[in-house]
Amino acid sequence: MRSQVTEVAKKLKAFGEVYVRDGVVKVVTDEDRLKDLILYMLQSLNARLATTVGVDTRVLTHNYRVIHIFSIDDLKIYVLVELKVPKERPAVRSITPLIPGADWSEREVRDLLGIEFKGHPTKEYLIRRPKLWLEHAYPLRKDYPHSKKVLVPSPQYDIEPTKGFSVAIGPYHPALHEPEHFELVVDGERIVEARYCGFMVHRGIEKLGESRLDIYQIPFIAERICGICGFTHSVAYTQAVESALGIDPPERAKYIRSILLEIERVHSHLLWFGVLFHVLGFDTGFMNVWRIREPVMELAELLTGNRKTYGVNKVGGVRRDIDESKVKKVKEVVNRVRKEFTELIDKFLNLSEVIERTKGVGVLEVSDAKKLCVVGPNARASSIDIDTRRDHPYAAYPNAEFKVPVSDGCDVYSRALVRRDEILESLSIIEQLVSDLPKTPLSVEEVPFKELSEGVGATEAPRGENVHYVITGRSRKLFRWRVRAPSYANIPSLLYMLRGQHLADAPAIIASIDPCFSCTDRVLVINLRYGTKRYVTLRKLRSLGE
Amino acid sequence: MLEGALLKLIEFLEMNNPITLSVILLVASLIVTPFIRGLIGAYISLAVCLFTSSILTLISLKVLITGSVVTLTIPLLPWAKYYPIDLSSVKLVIDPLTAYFTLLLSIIVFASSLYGFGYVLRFRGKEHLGWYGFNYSLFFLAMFLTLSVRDFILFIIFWELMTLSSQFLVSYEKEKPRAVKAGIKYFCISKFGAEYMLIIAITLTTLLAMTTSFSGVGEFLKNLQINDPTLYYLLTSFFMLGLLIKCAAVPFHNWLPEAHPEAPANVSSLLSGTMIKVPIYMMLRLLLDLSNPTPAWGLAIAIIGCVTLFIGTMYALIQVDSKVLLAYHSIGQIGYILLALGTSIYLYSLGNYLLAFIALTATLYHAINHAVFKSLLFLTAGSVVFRLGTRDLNVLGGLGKYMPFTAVCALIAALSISGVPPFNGFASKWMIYFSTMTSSTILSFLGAIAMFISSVTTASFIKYFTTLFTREAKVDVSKVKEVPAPMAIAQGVLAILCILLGLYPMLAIKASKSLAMYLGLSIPKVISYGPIVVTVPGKASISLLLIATLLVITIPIVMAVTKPKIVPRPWVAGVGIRPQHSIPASSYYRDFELVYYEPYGLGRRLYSALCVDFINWLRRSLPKLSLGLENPQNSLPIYIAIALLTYLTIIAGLRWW
Amino acid sequence: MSSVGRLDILKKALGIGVVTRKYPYVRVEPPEGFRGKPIIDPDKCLGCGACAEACPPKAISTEDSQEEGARYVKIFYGRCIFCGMCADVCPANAIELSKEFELASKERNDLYLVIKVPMVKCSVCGKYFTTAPLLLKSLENVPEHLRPIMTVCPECKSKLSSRFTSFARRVGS
Amino acid sequence: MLWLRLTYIVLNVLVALLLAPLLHGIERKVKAKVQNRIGPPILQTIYDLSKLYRRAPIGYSIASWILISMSFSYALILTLLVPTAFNVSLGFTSDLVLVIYLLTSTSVLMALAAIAGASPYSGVGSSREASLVMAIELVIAFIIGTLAVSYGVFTLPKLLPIWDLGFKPSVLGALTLLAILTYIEGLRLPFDIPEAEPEIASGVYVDFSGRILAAALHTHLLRRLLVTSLFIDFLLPREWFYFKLGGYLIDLSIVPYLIIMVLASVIYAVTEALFGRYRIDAALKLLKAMAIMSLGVMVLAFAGY
Repeated sequence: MRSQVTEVAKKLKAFGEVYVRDGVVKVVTDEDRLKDLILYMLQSLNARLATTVGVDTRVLTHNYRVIHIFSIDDLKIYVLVELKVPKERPAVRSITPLIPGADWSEREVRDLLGIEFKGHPTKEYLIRRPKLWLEHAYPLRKDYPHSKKVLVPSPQYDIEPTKGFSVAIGPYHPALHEPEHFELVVDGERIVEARYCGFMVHRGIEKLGESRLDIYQIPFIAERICGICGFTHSVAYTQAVESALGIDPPERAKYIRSILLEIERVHSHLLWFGVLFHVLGFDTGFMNVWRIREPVMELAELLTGNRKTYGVNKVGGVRRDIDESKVKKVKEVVNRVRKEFTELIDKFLNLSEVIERTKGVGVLEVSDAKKLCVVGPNARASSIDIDTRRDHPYAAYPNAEFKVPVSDGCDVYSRALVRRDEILESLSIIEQLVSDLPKTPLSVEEVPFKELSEGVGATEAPRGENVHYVITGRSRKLFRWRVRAPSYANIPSLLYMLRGQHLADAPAIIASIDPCFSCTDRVLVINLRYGTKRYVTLRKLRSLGE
Repeated sequence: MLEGALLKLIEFLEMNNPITLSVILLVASLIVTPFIRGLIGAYISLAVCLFTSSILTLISLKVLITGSVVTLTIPLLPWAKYYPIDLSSVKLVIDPLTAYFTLLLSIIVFASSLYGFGYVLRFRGKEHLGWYGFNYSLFFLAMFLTLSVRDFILFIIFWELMTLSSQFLVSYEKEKPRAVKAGIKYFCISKFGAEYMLIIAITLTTLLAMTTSFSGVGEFLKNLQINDPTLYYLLTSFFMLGLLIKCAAVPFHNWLPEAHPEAPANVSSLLSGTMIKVPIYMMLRLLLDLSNPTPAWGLAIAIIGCVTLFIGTMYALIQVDSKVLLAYHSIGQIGYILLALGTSIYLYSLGNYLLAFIALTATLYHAINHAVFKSLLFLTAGSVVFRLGTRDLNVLGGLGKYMPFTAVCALIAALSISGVPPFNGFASKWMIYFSTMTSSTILSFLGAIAMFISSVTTASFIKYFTTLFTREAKVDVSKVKEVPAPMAIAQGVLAILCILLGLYPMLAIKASKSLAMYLGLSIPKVISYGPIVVTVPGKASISLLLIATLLVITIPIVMAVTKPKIVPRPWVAGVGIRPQHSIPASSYYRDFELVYYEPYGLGRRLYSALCVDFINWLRRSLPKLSLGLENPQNSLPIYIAIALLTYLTIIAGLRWW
Repeated sequence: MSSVGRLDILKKALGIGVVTRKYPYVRVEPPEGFRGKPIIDPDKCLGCGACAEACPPKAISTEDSQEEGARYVKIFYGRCIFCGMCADVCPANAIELSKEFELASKERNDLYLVIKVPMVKCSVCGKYFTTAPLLLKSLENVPEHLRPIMTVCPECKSKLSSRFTSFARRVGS
Repeated sequence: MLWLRLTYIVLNVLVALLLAPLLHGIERKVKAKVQNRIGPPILQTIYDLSKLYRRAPIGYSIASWILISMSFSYALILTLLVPTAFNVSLGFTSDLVLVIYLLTSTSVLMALAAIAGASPYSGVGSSREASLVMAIELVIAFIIGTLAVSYGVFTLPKLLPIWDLGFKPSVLGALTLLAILTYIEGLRLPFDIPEAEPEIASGVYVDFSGRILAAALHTHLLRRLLVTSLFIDFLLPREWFYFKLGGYLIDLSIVPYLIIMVLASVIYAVTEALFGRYRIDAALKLLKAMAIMSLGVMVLAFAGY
């Protein structure tokens, strides 16, 4: 494996300077060689775009940087493709024509840093609201203070008239538990076209992490990126920082992280099943699944002190131990949950109306899934066999045995099946890890600090691959912190799934990717409930792919 | 000389009853109007029609109530008296059957003419309004005369005139290609389908019977029924084919949804409300008066009626054009009338007089109910066209706020046609269900289908009403005002009739009693009808007056309890309501359409098999004729030419014989 | 198949019985180690401000009042994320995360916990400069002869020391 | 005797008005039990309605106000025509077809009122409701056809209970189908497609508030009650429960009626808890199959069985 990596690194030298660190290969290239590099990676290395990061490094090197992060799952490495962008009239070549999945992240960089992407197929903003944003307000630039708002006061949320009969799902809708707006153009009850407008909740977490917080405080804030899978963000962040600082946390800490991550996955998937059944109108299923979930929540409370937002993670280790009595309790709960879950879930999934409303519904073709770089159960249900736990081993996962469930149904039903199997796998992982916890300290004694060092941390969140990228700054602070939540990669695929479906199935389809809108919307510095919307139309998305 | 003529005229008027006056006035308006291009041209004719229809309403009511038969002879062409055709005078007989249909006709003409005073303003400066008036008067006159003559040759001539005048009215807006096309299609089907079939039937019958009078033919047919049923069925088949085509029974319905919507609104209401009832009148005349009821015809008509109501209404469900939707419902409702008629004939022939009589009542009742609510619906659709110029239900909406009176009228009409108690549609439909379902014959199934179709009608009118009046419009409607007074009054009159006819079913029952008496059919003694309750003792009874009274008491109470505060515009999912949020007519019931797809496939197949080829063939072979027909100015010579042609054909045929 | 499944579900449901609780009327006891509302023990608090430094959401703040001669340590629970960093860093173990979690309130003021810690005056300039418990605590670790200088505020100390340094330099030269 | 009759009629209306939300409360409780929840108190729906009746509605459309009032009035009139607690009705107009039409009218007026609210959800909901009404009506038409063919009678007091007229296999079939229809008419899961909360945000009710919402919900509940009552009336031999007391005829059939209604509610609630929501096309397909079955029943009746 290692030799393969060095070989690839050698090959990549043709495209620019190459730096290799454990699990991360960095290529500093330029615009002219970019296209060839991307094509090479796509064709020969089977690379998958994770995200694009823009960094304002004007204070350091008088330019901006754009970093495309690729995951090469076969080699278990991340490849960072770095481009330098001139300070005056910042612009760089877009890779969206080659990888449609880069659409959102490139536009985000454009909106928040003011870096133009040449050849990007759409001029529409993703996050910025024209007329409602202050001119030249690029909140992720270093000279923009974190406390300054970018919106002009009292914007009105309204939508542009469109052709056809449209049904709005969101921003306020019983099927969505967060403010997002899907506009479905409907004929009869068939969805002809879907539009999406997101980025309505803005907490400015990235900017906050780069300005006010130090690296020890961020794990707790990172945990609050998401209300369901917060711990995975916390772990991804600490892993990124640890990688940047060259720390290896003690084994026991890694085990505890893994156990808690799996507990989080179990409760998240159970929650998802509940939501799915509720959306399908099958409230008994919803109640039962949540009843089964309750011991998991109580277990988390016992192990960490809270049902959610565990707060046990810190740079260099964890804060809380799992003692013998707790181990016993964990085993007990795992057995109980497994028993009840296996007893009921197949009965629920075999109900005629559940099958009818999930099988063949919300199909995401394999080619579309690849093109859009979707992750997690969403990808695995479209027979893309990726799982960060296996492909980029972290925490204690190398010490556990587990299967990665994959299904080729491409529909809502397969997503349910994948999640069902994942719950069982997770329970087995918890059982394995908890029974041989190594006896080491909980965290490293001393955390050394390195300036301007970068690191990538990735975890497999319940919804898919979760990538954090950090560059350390001075005095125990971060220079850049970039979060790519899994839903960010998955939401664009919804527009493909919704087309041609029945309006009644739209909530189930939207729910099927388990979208976490607050994860996706984490970036901005504004805190206003309304803004105008920008659409990502399906036609536009398709045009990216052609 | 002149003085003498004038004296003679006055003498004539004094001697004869007001019917003659009506006819003379209508003929006079025919002479005057073609020469007046402006508004006056139309107004003269509308005023005359208004006046004469009031007179005819009173006369026919009198005939219905007293049961007496009014007869009068109008001298026509003293020299045209060749055997067997006698055109020296026109003999008009107003018996209860004629009177009933004349009543129906004149009520609708009254409302339509009143409505016309406002509606023709639409054509001011654009069209030759004199020709409109001419055709309108002629249409009315022809329908009246068709109903009241007792001679087959005259019948066919007036029938011709009815078709021709209505054809010119259909394509009156001659710059609209759709209207012209619809007119031609209508003409072709009527002419080559209905009329020629009738001409063949009449020629054969009169030749065989050696007489052209109704009574003579009646005797002949009754004899034939006993002696040579095959010939009887052959002759009546020709008649029935012609009549069914004219009343747009499936599978000959295809012309109607194209022709009726294209006419000016008040003419549409005449076409759908009254003209398609004329064949029903003739069927009653032919099968109950001129011959004895036969089970074969009864069953055939009932089945055709059921198919018609099924196909017509199922197709109405998917329409997105206000007047086309209504036109399809005309087919559907004609189906109801045919079903009732067929049931009546069938059950009379079987001897089940109780249910047969109820079915006969239902026939007459539903005929007038349909005339009233369908006319009203066409008038309300016309009011929207009058204000907004469009019939597209996908874009219209929100007019209830700006045209509240029209909206209320449309709601009443929609509830009536849907059969929501206590409106009139329910009463007649109830009679249909009762007479068919409890007969325990094959008709029971037809009744059940009719009952289902009633709910399809309802759904269709939910669409009609809401897309016009309540949900948000996609066009700017904020400047729309209520229609002018004459139009509003006309709508109001019909709306009140919708309610009264439901609450007071005695009219239909009286009419059918006197009709049954006139026809010599037995009136079952076991039936008693109270003034407000329709009762079949021990079997079924409804009192819509009671329901209405209760509603009148409860609705205001409930409304008072739930009185809302009106606040600004609503919102959906956090944003203001936008035009794109209002559900277009095409999106209603799409899934129902997909699941209950059979009738649509069936209808298409029937249509392509029976109609398309024929129509195309006609269109191809008649390009020159159609060119002439596009221009109303050419109408008079063409009338005369075609009437003479028909006339000469018959005479030549007879002479040759 | 599916109807059998339905009956099984029904049977199962009836077997389990009711699992919900009438929550606000029936108390819920959180387990050991629960991280609830952080409470500062006013007797133990030194007023050092370490918690305010460490608090990720900046829910804890300190404020000195020269008029009253006291330092106020404030927790605003509206911001608190219950991470427990304050308890971890507190040198006096004065902060404890209680089991209380029902913090909803109609009054914003209910969400503040304010601790008043007395301060001591600088023996030179007479300004309040540090809290009494903190001074006492640090005095324990200071040799007897140096203790008087601990009652001098940092500004006066630097003034003094600069005077001392210049004196020493003069002596040295 | 007239005053006694009138008392019964007034009592019927009052009992129906109260019983409808009460039964809903029972259904909620039972449903909660199946879902392992404590559930709301049995009177919860009555509390909800009484609270809503006290709230001033915020309305946009006068049309929906008028139409909802009409819908509620139709439901009220139905309580006079369908024997509920006591076996009295305005017999001279209590006709099977009339009752069915009045029932349909409440749905129709509700659908009309809903679209007037201008929200796309209510538009879709109304469209679904009307589609269901059509599909249900086809089944009902054949059921009525079966009864008409078998007995030749439309008057309800004559038809109720069905035992008096002689029993036939086809009537059994028709009543079985009617039993299923009472469930579907009530728009319970899996047929609550017109309101489908997670899909179209309560569909037909989305634009109503306060008293208007209360009236709309009350109409809906009354309709449920009436449909079930109608079915029960077909089977319940009420004469068994008549007692003579001092020359007055005391109708105690309210006792078995209430017991059966509560039992029916329990069965409905358990059934409802075990189903997810159908998509509208699936529901229509199911109703189409039922229509074919009911046609078969009618053919059976026609054949004399």
